[in-house]
Amino acid sequence: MDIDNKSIKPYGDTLNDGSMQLSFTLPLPKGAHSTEVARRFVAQMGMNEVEVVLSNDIGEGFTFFVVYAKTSQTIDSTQVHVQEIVSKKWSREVCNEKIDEYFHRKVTVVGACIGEDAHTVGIDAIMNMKGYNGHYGLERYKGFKAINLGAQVTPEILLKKAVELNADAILVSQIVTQRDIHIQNLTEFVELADTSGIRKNTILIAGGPRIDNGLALELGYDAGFGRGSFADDVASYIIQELHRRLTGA
Amino acid sequence: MDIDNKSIKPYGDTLNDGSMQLSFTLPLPKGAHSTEVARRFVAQMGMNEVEVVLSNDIGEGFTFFVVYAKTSQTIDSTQVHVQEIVSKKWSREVCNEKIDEYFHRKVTVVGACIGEDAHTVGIDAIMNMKGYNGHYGLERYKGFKAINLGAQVTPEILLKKAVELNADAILVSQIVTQRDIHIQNLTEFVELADTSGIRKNTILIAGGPRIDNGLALELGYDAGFGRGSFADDVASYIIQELHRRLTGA
Amino acid sequence: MSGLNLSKDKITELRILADDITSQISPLIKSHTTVTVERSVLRLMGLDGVDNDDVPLPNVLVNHLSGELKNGVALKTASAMLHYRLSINELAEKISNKEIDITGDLKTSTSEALDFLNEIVEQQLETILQVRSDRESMISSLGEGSMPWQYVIVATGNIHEDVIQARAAALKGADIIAVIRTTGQSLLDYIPYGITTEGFGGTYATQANFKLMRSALDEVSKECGRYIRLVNYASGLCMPEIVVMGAFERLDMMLNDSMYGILFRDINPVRTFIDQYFSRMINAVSGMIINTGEDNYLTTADAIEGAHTVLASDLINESFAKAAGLKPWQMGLGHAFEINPDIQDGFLMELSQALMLREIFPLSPLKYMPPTKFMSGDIFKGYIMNALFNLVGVWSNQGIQLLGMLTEAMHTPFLHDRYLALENSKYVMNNARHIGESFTVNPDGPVALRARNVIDETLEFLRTVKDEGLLESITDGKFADISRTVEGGKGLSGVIKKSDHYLNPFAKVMADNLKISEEASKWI
Amino acid sequence: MSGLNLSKDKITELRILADDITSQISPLIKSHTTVTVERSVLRLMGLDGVDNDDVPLPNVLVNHLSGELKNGVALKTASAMLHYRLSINELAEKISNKEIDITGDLKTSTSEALDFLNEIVEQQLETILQVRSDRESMISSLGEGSMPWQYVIVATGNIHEDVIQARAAALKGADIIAVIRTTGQSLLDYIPYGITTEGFGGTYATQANFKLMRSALDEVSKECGRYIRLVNYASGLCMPEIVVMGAFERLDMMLNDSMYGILFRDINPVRTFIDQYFSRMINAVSGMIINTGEDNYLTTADAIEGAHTVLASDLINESFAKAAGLKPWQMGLGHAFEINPDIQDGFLMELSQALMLREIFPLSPLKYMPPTKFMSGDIFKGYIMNALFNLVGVWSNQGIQLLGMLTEAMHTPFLHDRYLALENSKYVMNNARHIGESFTVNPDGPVALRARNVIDETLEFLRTVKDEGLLESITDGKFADISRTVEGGKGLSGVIKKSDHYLNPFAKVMADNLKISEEASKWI
Ligand code: B12
Ligand code: B12
Ligand SMILES: Cc1ncc(COP(=O)(O)O)c(C=O)c1O
Ligand SMILES: Cc1ncc(COP(=O)(O)O)c(C=O)c1O
Repeated sequence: MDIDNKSIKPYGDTLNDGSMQLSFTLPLPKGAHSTEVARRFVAQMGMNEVEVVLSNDIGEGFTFFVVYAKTSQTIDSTQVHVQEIVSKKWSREVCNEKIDEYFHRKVTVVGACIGEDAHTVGIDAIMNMKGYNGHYGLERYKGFKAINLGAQVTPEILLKKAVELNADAILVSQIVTQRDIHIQNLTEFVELADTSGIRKNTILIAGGPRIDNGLALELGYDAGFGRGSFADDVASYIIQELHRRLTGA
Repeated sequence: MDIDNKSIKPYGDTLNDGSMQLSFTLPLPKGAHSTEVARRFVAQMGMNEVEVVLSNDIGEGFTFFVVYAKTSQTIDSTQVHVQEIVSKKWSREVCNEKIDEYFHRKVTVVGACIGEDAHTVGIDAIMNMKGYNGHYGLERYKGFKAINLGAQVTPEILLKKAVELNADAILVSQIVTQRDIHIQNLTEFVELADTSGIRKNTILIAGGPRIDNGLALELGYDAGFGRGSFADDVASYIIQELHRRLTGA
Repeated sequence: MSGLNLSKDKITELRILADDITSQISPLIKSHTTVTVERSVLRLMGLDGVDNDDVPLPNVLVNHLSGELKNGVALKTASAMLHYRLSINELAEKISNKEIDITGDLKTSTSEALDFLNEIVEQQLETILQVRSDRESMISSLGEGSMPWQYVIVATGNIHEDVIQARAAALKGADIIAVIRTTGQSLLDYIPYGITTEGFGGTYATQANFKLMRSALDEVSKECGRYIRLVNYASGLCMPEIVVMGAFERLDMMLNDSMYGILFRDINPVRTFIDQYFSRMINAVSGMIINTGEDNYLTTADAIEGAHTVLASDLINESFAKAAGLKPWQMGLGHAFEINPDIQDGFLMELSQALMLREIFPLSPLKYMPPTKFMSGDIFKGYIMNALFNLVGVWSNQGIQLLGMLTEAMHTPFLHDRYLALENSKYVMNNARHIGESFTVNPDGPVALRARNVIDETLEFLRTVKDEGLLESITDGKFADISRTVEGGKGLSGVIKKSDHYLNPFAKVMADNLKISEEASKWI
Repeated sequence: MSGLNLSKDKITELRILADDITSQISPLIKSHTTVTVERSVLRLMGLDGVDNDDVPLPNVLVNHLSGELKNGVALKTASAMLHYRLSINELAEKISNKEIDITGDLKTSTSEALDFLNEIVEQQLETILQVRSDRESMISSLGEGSMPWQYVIVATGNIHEDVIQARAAALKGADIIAVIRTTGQSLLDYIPYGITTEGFGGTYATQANFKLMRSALDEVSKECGRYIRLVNYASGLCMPEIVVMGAFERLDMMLNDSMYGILFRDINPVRTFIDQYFSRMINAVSGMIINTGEDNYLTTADAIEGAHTVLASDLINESFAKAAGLKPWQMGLGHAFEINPDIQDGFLMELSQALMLREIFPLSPLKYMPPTKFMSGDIFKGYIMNALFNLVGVWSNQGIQLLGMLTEAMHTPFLHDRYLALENSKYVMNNARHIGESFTVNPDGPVALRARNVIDETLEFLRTVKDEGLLESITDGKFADISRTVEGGKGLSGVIKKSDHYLNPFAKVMADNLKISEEASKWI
C-alpha cells in the first residue's frame, strides 16, 4: 500500500476511500424531511455519498441518525506535531536506582484531586501503594515520599502542603470536565503556584482522562498525563526532569 | 424549547450544543501523533471541542478512532425540500375497491431483481402472496395480476415480459450497491425502456434499501421505494398514479 | 431451588449478625438529634421558602433556635405560632427580619402548644398519606412497567432540559427517572431553593425542581399508560429534609444509604446514622422505595475481592431499614456489575452474585447498577457490556435496573445515549425473558461455588465487625478501605445531644402509623 | 446430560432416514460425469494456465475432448502426453493453437498409457498429501486457536487489500479468513485465472489469489504463533475444480454444500449432486474441513418455522459427506442465528437450536452463522445482536463461529468493522467461557421443549422426503420453498453419461486412501 503521509484520508476497505461513520440527533421529527436534512448536514461537512442508514424517533420530536459517508478532505500528517513527554520509561527498580544515583535522597511528591471533584481513583492509581492494573503506585517506590491529599482539596491547601514539605513535584488530578471545570481549576492552581515562587524547584504535573501533555503545557504545567498512565510513567518523568534541571542539561 | 428551524444543529443534551459522534480508521500507527492527526482531521470538518475518546491499534499500522465533538455549523431546515411520493396509503381492501371503481379490470405488474443481483427477498416482499412483516404481497390482492420474475434477470427479459403482458407497472429491485452497480443497472433499464415507447402507459418503479424517491426520479423512474416499504404502499401509489394518468389530473 | 444451594442457616446467621451490628448504634441515634432532623420537622410542619438573603427558612429558624435544639424545635415553634398568631412561614420570615425573637419564654402554655402541634402533625401526616394514596391510585389506574424496571438518569444541570429528556425517555420505555444532583450538593448543609438551570454533572435537588419534574412525569405517565417513577438523592447533610420534600412532591424513590455519607462523602458517622434513621421513617410512611449505594464500594475496591462487602452492606442497610419501618418491597438494596470485563468467566461471577442476592432478598426490588468503572471511550464495547448486564438483570429478576450508558466514560447521558440504553435493555430482556426458568445452576459449577464462597466471606466479615463494633470497624477502614472516625468528617457540629424534654412529634406518629412503636422506642 | 433430554432413538432414526434419502441419488452419481469433474481430473494431473484468449487450459482440453467425455479425459490425455512427449500444459497449449488434435486414435498402447497415468496420479496424490502434512506439521508446531474458531471474511474485490485486511484480522484474533467470492462467479463454468483486483462484493476465486493469500497467512501465522486457516467457496459450476485448487494451495476449509447450488443458484440438480461427491472426496483426502450452507434456508424462510429444515439439511449433508470419505471432524455443518430479534424468548430458541445441534453432531465442528437478515442501519443494536450470538456460540461450544459485522446491512466489512467483531467475540467468549458447564437446561423449560419439537418436525419432514424421493421433493419445493426440476437449472449440458470404459483414476486411489473403496463403489 502506498500511503502518502502528506495526504491522509480515512480507510474503510480501500486506501483513501474516506469512509466515516457518524451519529447524532436533530431536533426534528422523524420523516423523509429530517432524513434529508441530516443527509445535507453531513454533506455540508465536506462528505460525499452520504447514506443515512438509520433514522429513529427518540421521542419529543427528536430523531437519532446513523450515517455513513465519505469525506473528501485529507490531512497532511507530516505537518502535525505533538508535544510528547520526552522521558524514557523505567521500571520501578531502575527508578529507585536512578534516584539513589542522581540525588542521594528521596524524591517528595504531593498530590490531590482539586476543586469539587471527588474522583480519587485516578490520583490513587498513581500515588497509592496498590497502584493500578498491576503497576504499583509511588508509595511503593522506596525512592519516593508520596503524600496523597485525596479529593476535594482546595488549591491553597495543596500548595501549602507542597511548600511545607519542599516537594519536588506536585500532582494535580481532574476528572470532572463538564463546562470545562477542569480547565478553571487547573488554571487557578497554576496561577497560585506562579505567585508562590516554587516553580523553579518543583515540577507541576496535571493528570486525568481528558488531559494530555499538550493541554497541560498550554495551561502552564510542566507535563500532563492522560488515561492509561501509570506510576512508572510519572516516576520516570519526574526523575529525568529533576535530573535535567539539576544538571542544567 | 425554542427550536429555530432556520438554524438547526445537532442536540446532545442541550439545545444547539452541536454534539456528534464519529468513528473512522486512519492508515497511521496508534500513538500520540495519530491521535492528534485524528483530532485535527475532525476539527477541519468544522468541529470544536474535539475529543478523541478511543484510539485502538487494529493491526497493520491502522488505528481506529472514536471521536466526540461539537459542530459549529447549522442548517436551514426550511430550505430543505424532499420529493415525497404524494399518494395516500390505502389498505388492501380499499386498493381492491378502487381498482374496481377506477379501471374495471385487473392491474398488471411485472417485477424483477435485475443484473447479477440475486437478492429476491425484497422484491418477493412486495410481490409474493406471503408479503413481509404482516403485509401481504400484491399476488394476494384480487385487483392485481402480479408476475415476479425473480432474481438475476436481464433488463431485456424484464422489458420483453412487460411489453408482452401490457404491464401497467414495472417493479425493479436492486440490493447490491457496491461500486454503484445499482445505479448502472437501473440506468441501463430505464434507457432501454425509453427507447421502447412503453413509458407513457407504464409506471416505472425502482426499489431497494439504498433507493429513495429522490434518487429514483433522478434516474428517470416514476417513483422509488426504500427500506421499510410494503406492498400496500406500492399498490396505493400505482392505483393513484394510473388514475391520475387516466383522468389527466 | 435455583441450584445455588445456599445454606438457609448461614443466611439466618447473616441477618442476626447484621441486627446485632446495627443495634450497637441505636443508643447513639436515640440520644441525639441533628440540625437537619430539626429542619425536617419544620418542613414537615409546613415551613418552606427562603429569606431575603436566600437562606432557607428552615435554616433561619433552626439557627435562631440553636440553643434549644436539644429539646427539639417543634414545640417551641408551635408555641410561637400560637403566640404571634402567625403561620409558620410568616413566623420564620419575621425572625429572619429580626422583627421577632422566640428564643425567650413565650406566653403559650405547653399543653395548648402541644395540642396545636398535634393538630398540625395530624394534618401534615394526612397530607403525606394523601400523596401516598395518590401514587397508589395512579399506579392502579395506569399500571406500571414490569420488573426489572428500566431506570435512567437525567443530568443536564438544567431542569427544563431534564424535563424534555425525561419525557422522551418515558416515551421510549423508561419506568423510572432519576434526576442526578449537581456535584457537591450533598455537602451543603441547606437545600437550595426554586427552579434551577445551572449545575455540574447534575441538577440541584430543590422542591421546585421536584414539583416541575413530577408534574411532567404525571403528564407523560398518562400518555404512556404507565406510571413513571421519580427518584432523587437523599444522602448528604440534608438527608431527612430531602425525603420530606420528596414526600410532599410525590417522589417515588430516594437514594438513601445508611453509611454512604460516612464512607464516600466524609460526613460524620454519628450525624449520618441519626439522619438516616429519621429519613427512613419518612420514606416508610410515604411509601417510597429507598435505593442503597453498594455500587460505591466497587468503584474503588475490586469487584471480585470486594463482593462480600456488597452483601454485608446490603444486610446492614436492610437491618437499619427494617428498624425504621420500611417493608421489604421498599428496600431497593444495591449491587453492581463492575467486574473487569477482561477477566475469564467474569460474566459468570456477575451472574452468581446477582442470583445469590436475589435468593437472599427474595422480597426486595434489588437495585442493579451497570458497568461504570470499566467503561471506556470504546462505546461499542461499552454497549455490549451493557447488554450482558441487562441479560444478568432479566435472568436474576432484578427489581430496578439502572441502565448503563455507552458513553459512561465521557459525559453525562446525551438524549440518544439514553435512547440507545433503553433499546439495548428492551431487546435483551424481551429476547431472553424466560431465561431464568430455562436453566438450573449446576450446584458444583463455578457459579454456585462462587456464591457460596461470597456468603462465607461475608459471614466472616460481619463476625469481625460485630466483635469489633461498627463504629470501630469504620475507623479501622474495614469498609471500602476508608477510615472515618467518630469525631471526624463534616457535620458533627450539627449533632446535638437530646435533653429529657426532647420532642420530635412526627417520629412518634410515624412509628404509630408504621406499627413499629415498640421497635422505634429503641431508636428515637 | 445437557438436560435437553433428546431421544437417542429418534436421532438414530434421523440418520437412517438421511442415509436412505441420499442413497437414492447414488445410481445417478455413479453413472455420470460432468465437465467440471473432468476438468478437475486434468487439474489434478497438473494442468493449469490459460490460452491466448484467456480460456483456462482445462476448459480447452475438455472442450477439445467433448466427444470422449463419456470415457473420462484422463487416459486419453495421458496417451497424448506420451505420444507427443509433452507435458500436460504443453499439450493443452498446442491443442489450443490447433497445432495438434488428439480426438482421433493415438499410437500409445492402453497399458502403456495406464501405467504412465498411474504414475502421474501417484505423484500428484503425493503432492496433495504433502500439502496436507505441511498443514498438519504447521499446526502442531504453531498451535491453533481454541474453539469456537473466530471466522471473518474479507471481500474488498482486490486481493491485495484483502491480504492487508486478512493480516490485520489475524493479528487481532481471527483464526480463519474467508475470501468471499465476487457476485456471480458461481455461475461461471470456468475458473478465472491470475491475480485479480476487481470484484463486486467479493474477490475472484483464482489459484493465484489462493496462493497469494495462503502465503500471507503463513507469514502472519508465524507472527501470531497460531495457524490461521484459509477458506474459499467451492459451490457453483466448478465445485470440484475449486477444491483441487484448494488442495494444491493448502486451503483449509471449503464452502461445500450438497444442495446449495441447486436451491440457491439454480444449478441443475444432477450436475450438483455429481460435482459435490467428487469435490468432497478431494476435500476428504486433502484434510480440508467443509462448510455447509444451512444458513441460506433462513434468509428466505422464517427461522422459527424453518428450524427443522436446517437440521434436515445438516443430516443430508452429513450423509453425503460420510459417503465421500469425510470424517466427522471435517464436517462444518451449518446453522444460523436468524430469529427476529423482536420476538420474546427468541434468544432461548436460538440457544435451544444450537445446543440441540451440538448434541446431535458431537464430533463435528459446527459452523455457526451470525445474524444477517435482521441486521439494520442500527449498528448499535446489531452489535449487541452479535454479542448474544457470540454468547450462544461459546455456550453451545460451536466449532466455527462466523463473526457478525455491525454494518451487515450496509456494506461488506470495513477494516474496523472486522476488528470490532473480533473484540466483541473475544470479550463475550472469554467473559462467559465456562457458561456451558455452569448451567443445566431445565428439561421441562422452553429451551428443552423447543429442541424436542424441532426433532419431531425434522423426523416428519425427512419421512416425507424419503417417501417421495429426494429429487421429487426438490421439484416439489419442499426445500426452501424453491422448486427445481431434474431437467432445469444451469449446467445440465455439462452432465455426461459414463460409458463402460469410463475412468477417473483419482476417484479410485482417493477411495483407497480414504479406506472407503467399498462404499465408494456405490457412488463413483
Ligand atoms: C468511579 C466514578 C465515580 C465514583 C468516584 C469514587 C472515587 N472515590 O473516586 C463516585 C460514584 C463517587 C462518582 C461520583 C460522581 N461522578 Co463519577 N465516575 C466514576 C467513573 C465510573 C470512573 C472513574 C474512575 O475511577 N476511573 C478509573 C481511573 C483509574 O481512571 P482516571 O480517573 O482516568 O485516572 C487515570 C488517568 O486519567 C490518570 N490520572 C488521573 N488523575 C491523574 C493525576 C495525575 C497527576 C496523573 C499523573 C495522572 C492522573 O491516571 C489514572 C490511571 O491511569 C467515571 C466514568 C468512567 N468510566 O470513566 C464517572 C465520571 C467521571 N463521573 C461523573 C460524574 C458527573 C460524577 C458525579 C458528578 C455524578 C453526580 N452528579 O452525582 C459524582 C460527583 C462526584 C464529585 N463530587 O466529583 C462523570 C463526569 C462527566 C464529565 N466529563 O465531567 C463521569 C465521566 C460519568 C458520566 N458519564 O457521567 N463517580
Ligand atoms: C439475505 C441476504 C442474502 C441472501 C439472499 C437470499 C435471497 N434469495 O434474496 C444470500 C445469502 C444468497 C446473499 C448473497 C449475497 N449477498 Co447478500 N445479503 C442478504 C441480507 C442479509 C438481507 C437482505 C434481505 O433479504 N433483506 C430483507 C428485505 C425484505 O429487505 P430489502 O431487500 O431491503 O427489501 C425491502 C426494501 O428495500 C424494498 N424493496 C426492495 N426491492 C424492491 C423493489 C421494489 C420495486 C419496491 C417497490 C420495493 C423494494 O421493499 C422491501 C421490503 O420492505 C443483506 C444484509 C442486510 N441485513 O440487509 C445482505 C447483503 C445485501 N448482501 C450483500 C452481498 C455482498 C452479497 C453477496 C454478493 C456476497 C458474496 N460475495 O457472496 C452474495 C451475492 C448474491 C448476489 N448474486 O446478488 C451485501 C451487499 C453490499 C452492498 N451494499 O452492495 C449485504 C448488504 C451484506 C453485506 N454487508 O455485505 N445475500
Ligand atoms: C446512596 C447514594 N447517595 C447519593 C449518591 C450521589 O450523591 P452525591 O454525589 O450528591 O453525594 C450516590 C451516588 O452514587 C449514592 O449511591
Ligand atoms: C454453501 C455456500 N456456498 C457458496 C456460497 C456463496 O457463493 P456464491 O454466491 O458464489 O454462490 C454460500 C453463501 O452463502 C454458501 O452458503
